[in-house]
Amino acid sequence: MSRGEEEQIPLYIPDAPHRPGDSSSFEPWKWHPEDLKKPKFDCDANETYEHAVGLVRVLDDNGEALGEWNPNLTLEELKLGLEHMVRLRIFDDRMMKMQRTGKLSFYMQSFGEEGIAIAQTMALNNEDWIFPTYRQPGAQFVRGRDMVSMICHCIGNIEDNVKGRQMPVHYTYKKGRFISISSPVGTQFSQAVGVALASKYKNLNEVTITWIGDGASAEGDYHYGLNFASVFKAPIILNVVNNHWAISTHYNIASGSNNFATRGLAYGIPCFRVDGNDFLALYSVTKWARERAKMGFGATHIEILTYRAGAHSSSDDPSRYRPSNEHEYWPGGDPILRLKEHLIKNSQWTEKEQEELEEKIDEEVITAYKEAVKYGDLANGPYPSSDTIFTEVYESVPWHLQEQWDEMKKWSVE
Amino acid sequence: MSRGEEEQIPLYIPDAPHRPGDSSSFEPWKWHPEDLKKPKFDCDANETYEHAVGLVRVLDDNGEALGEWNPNLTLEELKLGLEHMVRLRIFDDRMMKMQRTGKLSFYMQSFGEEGIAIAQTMALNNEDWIFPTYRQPGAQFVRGRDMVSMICHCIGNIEDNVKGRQMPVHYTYKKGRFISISSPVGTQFSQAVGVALASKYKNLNEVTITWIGDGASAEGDYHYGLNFASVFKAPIILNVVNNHWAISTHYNIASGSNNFATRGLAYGIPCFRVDGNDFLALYSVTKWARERAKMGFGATHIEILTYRAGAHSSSDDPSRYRPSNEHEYWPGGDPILRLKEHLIKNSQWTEKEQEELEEKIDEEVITAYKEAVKYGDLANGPYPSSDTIFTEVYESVPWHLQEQWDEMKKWSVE
Amino acid sequence: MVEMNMVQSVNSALDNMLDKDQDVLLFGEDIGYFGGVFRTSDGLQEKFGKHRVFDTPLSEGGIAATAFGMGINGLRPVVEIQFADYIFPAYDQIVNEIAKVRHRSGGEFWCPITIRTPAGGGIRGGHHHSQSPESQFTHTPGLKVVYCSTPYNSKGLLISSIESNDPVIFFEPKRCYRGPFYGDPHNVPTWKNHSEAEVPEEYYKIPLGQGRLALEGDNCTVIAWGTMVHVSERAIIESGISCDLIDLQTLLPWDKDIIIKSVRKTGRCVIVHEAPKTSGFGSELSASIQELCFYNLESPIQRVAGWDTPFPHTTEWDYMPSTSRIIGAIKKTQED
Amino acid sequence: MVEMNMVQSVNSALDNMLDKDQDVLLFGEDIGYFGGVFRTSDGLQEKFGKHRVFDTPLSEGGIAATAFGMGINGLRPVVEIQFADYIFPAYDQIVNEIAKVRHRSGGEFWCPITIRTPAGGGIRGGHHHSQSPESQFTHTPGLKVVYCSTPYNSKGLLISSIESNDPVIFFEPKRCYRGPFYGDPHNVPTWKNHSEAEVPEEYYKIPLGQGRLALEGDNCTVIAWGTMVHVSERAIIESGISCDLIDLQTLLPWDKDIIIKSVRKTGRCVIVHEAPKTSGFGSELSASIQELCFYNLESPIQRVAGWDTPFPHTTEWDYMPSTSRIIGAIKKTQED
Ligand SMILES: Cc1ncc(C[n+]2csc(CCOP(=O)(O)OP(=O)(O)O)c2C)c(N)n1
Ligand SMILES: Cc1ncc(C[n+]2csc(CCOP(=O)(O)OP(=O)(O)O)c2C)c(N)n1
Ligand SMILES: [Mg+2]
Ligand SMILES: [Mg+2]
Repeated sequence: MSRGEEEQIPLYIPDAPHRPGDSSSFEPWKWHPEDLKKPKFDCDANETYEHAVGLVRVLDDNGEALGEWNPNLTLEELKLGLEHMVRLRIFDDRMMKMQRTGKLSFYMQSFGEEGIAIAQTMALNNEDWIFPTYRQPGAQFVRGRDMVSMICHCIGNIEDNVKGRQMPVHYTYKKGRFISISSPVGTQFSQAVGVALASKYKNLNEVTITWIGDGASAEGDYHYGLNFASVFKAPIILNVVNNHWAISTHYNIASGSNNFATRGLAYGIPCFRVDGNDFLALYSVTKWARERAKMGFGATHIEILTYRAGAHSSSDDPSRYRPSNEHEYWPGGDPILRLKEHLIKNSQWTEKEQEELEEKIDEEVITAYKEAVKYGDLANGPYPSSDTIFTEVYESVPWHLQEQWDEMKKWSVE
Repeated sequence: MSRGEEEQIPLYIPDAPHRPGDSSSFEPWKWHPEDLKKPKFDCDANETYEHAVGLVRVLDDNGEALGEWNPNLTLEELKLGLEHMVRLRIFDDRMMKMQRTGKLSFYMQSFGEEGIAIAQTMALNNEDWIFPTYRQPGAQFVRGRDMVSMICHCIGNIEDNVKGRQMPVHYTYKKGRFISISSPVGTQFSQAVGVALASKYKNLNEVTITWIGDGASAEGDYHYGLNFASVFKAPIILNVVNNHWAISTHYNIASGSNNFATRGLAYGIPCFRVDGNDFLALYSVTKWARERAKMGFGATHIEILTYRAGAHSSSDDPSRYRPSNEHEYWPGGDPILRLKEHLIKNSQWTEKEQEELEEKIDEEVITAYKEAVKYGDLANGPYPSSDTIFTEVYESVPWHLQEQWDEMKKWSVE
Repeated sequence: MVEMNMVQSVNSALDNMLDKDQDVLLFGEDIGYFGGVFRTSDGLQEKFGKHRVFDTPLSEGGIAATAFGMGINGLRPVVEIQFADYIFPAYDQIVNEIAKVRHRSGGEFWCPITIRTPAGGGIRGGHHHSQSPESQFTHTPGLKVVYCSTPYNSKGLLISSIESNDPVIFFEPKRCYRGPFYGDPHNVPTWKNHSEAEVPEEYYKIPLGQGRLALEGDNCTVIAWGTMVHVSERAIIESGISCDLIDLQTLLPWDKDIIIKSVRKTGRCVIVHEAPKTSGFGSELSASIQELCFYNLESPIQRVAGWDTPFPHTTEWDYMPSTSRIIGAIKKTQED
Repeated sequence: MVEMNMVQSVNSALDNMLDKDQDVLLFGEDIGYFGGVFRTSDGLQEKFGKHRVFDTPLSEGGIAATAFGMGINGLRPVVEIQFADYIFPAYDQIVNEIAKVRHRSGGEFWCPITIRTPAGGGIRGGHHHSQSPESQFTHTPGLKVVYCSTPYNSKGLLISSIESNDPVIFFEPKRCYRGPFYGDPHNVPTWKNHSEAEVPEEYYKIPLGQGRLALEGDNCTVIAWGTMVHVSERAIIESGISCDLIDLQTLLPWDKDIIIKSVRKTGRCVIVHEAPKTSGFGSELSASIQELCFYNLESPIQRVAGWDTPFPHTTEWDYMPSTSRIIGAIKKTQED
């Protein structure tokens, strides 16, 4: 009996199609950019069945942008998208390196998934709310967050705006309407519906976007989110990022069907599956969903099909549970290369410009990094004062915390 | 703006179509017994789409049994089904009356839904596991539970097999593989998957059946149940009883779509909607699902479409939130009348026999009741000894409970 | 001032706050059209509109999560969990999320939400309509925990809770909705003519974090909350022993001053609660009091609590702390 | 006897039990092919097969519910919650269902399941990879709560837990998986040459409900569990004060005899735990000890605990009880 086959007796336990030592392969994609049309904004959920079992694409295998979903972005927008993706990848690389030297306790990359938060955030307005997981930090670049401040958070120094309280990558950036990331996976998905409903209650023309992983979609919060969004017609974009893995667990343990997009249909929510490494398709579907939400028709559910190219986190070694080069076989390729090649193909960009861009960003990241470590890092301090343990637990400090705070000062380690 | 219409600004809050003072009506059914065929037992979920958006019926509007789903039961089986339904209705009536006199603290009827647990349990084998909610007590009749013992539980006397620990209607009957009912709604739905997987792990040819209400389907347990059942191909029958109401809340607050059956499709589970007041259709769909499960193909998801004809419970007064005669308009009619009329139509039964049956059961219930109250009732005692507070909390009594037990004896009220 | 029972006073607090603050909205299971299974939101949907007061799906986790999102986006939601026993599907959202968001976000986001829930036994509710899970929340920094006991304090405390910028878990002793309960199930009065049932129709507040001296005396300090305030009151009177009775009102943060002052005076202490004894909130109070008043204590602090078993149905009067058990404990503190 | 760290000893317990009892099966997030994020089930799927050791959907509530169903249907599931912080989505299933099913069903159904979970701080885990939520389970009748501290006791206690016919919440101090932790983050030894790292490869049991006297002394009783056992040990040695150190091992039901005997002897007591002080399990112990040993106590019982705040990331060494805080508390008990 080979892996992935059924083991009927005594229990059926699915396994990943490929494990270390196996050679990797994926079914070739049968979907093409021109297959799917744009539904009406007030469509019924069922009218999107084809979009949910198919795949919304714009960039074809040759880097051509085709079909109705082509958002026809300006060159400026395209270059900005490319730049942010490159920025995120180089930023991640640097942070992973620094993690190994102990300047950060921990890190999580977006490797292979850079397009997602960047394209989707670019498709939104600035007043729209972003409720991310740890794999959408890229949205902050779009919203103009200063990289130094992002690094200061990750290395837990005195300029960390969350004051060393959360692990790295658990960003908060209210100014950019980027809501605080939390470790318990899935919780944001249902909370985001509340954010969206509050905007609606206040009669503000804001939309909320949130994401959940293929793994985390098994949590109750996924069901709560879809259900409350559908009952109250929340102006929200509900994304499942299917990157094939939840740490070591393949998505065929996350769901008994190999499609996450259709989950929304039975809630009465239009559903799309989108090529998660296709910047233009991501942008376009998100724009559609935002229009729908703003027009008052409620939520959209999107499965973003991609592959987690990197380790789950800096604590993880994926070669223990999957073929280490598997991401190279992913039919969706690499989001940065695909957008780059599209631009080059259209003579809007050159390899040389790409190199220059990468060098520029490299510089930018190194400069930011150097600036950030001036305020300390995890290996060497200085850290946020231990006083930050006691502040902002409540709006003001109650007596028992005040007593403990005083007590702590007596014993503070140094 | 009339009720049920959209109230766009500032929040969209659906309401029940009819409230007290409104006149009731339902869309006439467009579904007929011969519409739907039986799928193959190993069908894909998608092959049941029509069964999920349609309605499996056997008894047509004239009481004729038609179509592929006709289970062709023997006259004996049909009469037994009718008898159990009548038994349950008369039993419920008596208990409700006794509740008003204080002999029970509380009661919940199955009024209008008698067919569900009775038909479905009759379609199973005796070794199959039943994991009910408070609206499937009727399964116990099928499994041969002594009515006296059921009443003893409800009136909390010294013969209550759960020893006065739970509220009435929270039956346990392990001998009949009827698993203990618990108040937190939904919890049984996910637990039942574990029961089913244990049977499979032990290589026993047992199937598990469970139910959840339209209201409770919004709990996380509903999602867990569907998901674990689908991933591990559990031999289970997962029913949603859509009786239109969760206490005062109409199902259009429970879900943004008006169909619960299709929920299972995206999990890869075949789905059916069935006329919940049609004994034969219930039997037949359940039989199909049991065959599928026993053949190793996994779960089936069934929406049972019905109407809660009675109050939510003895504490409830539905005339405060819905037209009090609404159930009379339900296109599905009454499950007892429909089976009775079918039999009469086929000259297998007479009004007279029905009357005799009802008298017989009336007698039976009164006799059982009289027998049960000999062991006490809630108004007058005797009750299970207060010692039962301390037993069976653990397998054996730990020291702190022993100390408290001794302490209690000092203060016991009498 | 009008006479109100506790259903009416809670309703009045909600009414005042819906009226006063557009950012306040109410939701939960059956609380909209129907007005709640205990009728605490009766009439409010009609008065303020469906968008202010509405039913939700039957999903406590979803209710809490929605409140979280609304709270961090500027609203002040007040949600109902139909019975305190059903708060646990929302436990993760409450203890991991709602409680911590202000801190975790460096103060950028916070959750000014109130979670109301009827708690406690005495209504033949069995395992799952009787629990009093306050101590399962007092261990979580970032939450405030309130437990009212009378029409007067329920309204004043609820308004303070709604106005608090911290999340509050607000327990209402369902046994006392329609009358105080003095431990005798055969003789249950209404709130009629009770001094604590005189309630202003207008907005007023009772500050969080403050206990209330319900009786004054010299020889023992009895601390209770919820229904047990009334049972303790009766027990004290019957005992003939002169006691302070502290109605704690807020459990987190609790009123240290009122307790210390009293225990220093009396030197003896009894804590009464319905929830199981082990790890009940009585254990925290007892541990703290012995830390703070060790040299004042003349006898061991006594805890009178629910047994460490599930809450029973028919035998609930053997489970809930009775006047005789409380009297026994008070007397015990007087020994030696 | 071989030398094992705590990952290996837990693995060995699971291995023995999978071997001994066909009804035992293991599941949880990432525990199958991969062997768990802390590697505690490493190699077990390969050895026993996918149907004995397998991955589940990422759903703690679903895991607990599935275990419930398997448990009442005759199996003996052992499930892992990846971090104790993530046990809360399963809280309803645990406290309302698993804990109560034996009682509610009149003894007809019961749940012999073990829920293992790595708990506690010291690994830079921040709010949600550091919590130690034991007291959120000790309030629930029907559960047993175990907290191991060494390779030797983790194996013996885990085997007893799996064989228990009651549901057990089994906390493993993740900080000590690979070595004891003495409070100094700059100097973290492995289990090498530690006497408690001598572990039989074969099946053995340590009874639930019994504490372990880790150090013997005269002047103070220090009670701890998990990582704090080791920090307390170091603190006691550094303090120069002769103390009993009780490693509680089981928190529910806890070992009354060992504690009473010790406190009667020493007259002084310090309780140490990582979880926040308020309503931590230390409060239950303190309250009970003062009830049981009031006339033996020479000074107030001290609690050294985590602060009543979320668990921090960069400043965790200011949060977790340190040797100096413990020494301070021990000294305080010696005053007067
Ligand atoms: C409630 C909860 N359970 C478990 C974990 C531990 N954990 C962190 S990430 C992760 C896997 C998440 O996988 P997925 O949702 O697919 O997101 P991805 O990492 O692939 O982006 C797990 C199990 C957690 N953080 N929260
Ligand atoms: C977790 C939980 N929340 C709330 C309740 C209170 N409650 C009991 S029954 C009920 C309505 C259930 O409606 P539905 O699921 O449709 O079942 P039905 O009563 O219609 O059979 C509610 C809200 C409960 N028992 N458990
Ligand atoms: Mg993933
Ligand atoms: Mg219903």
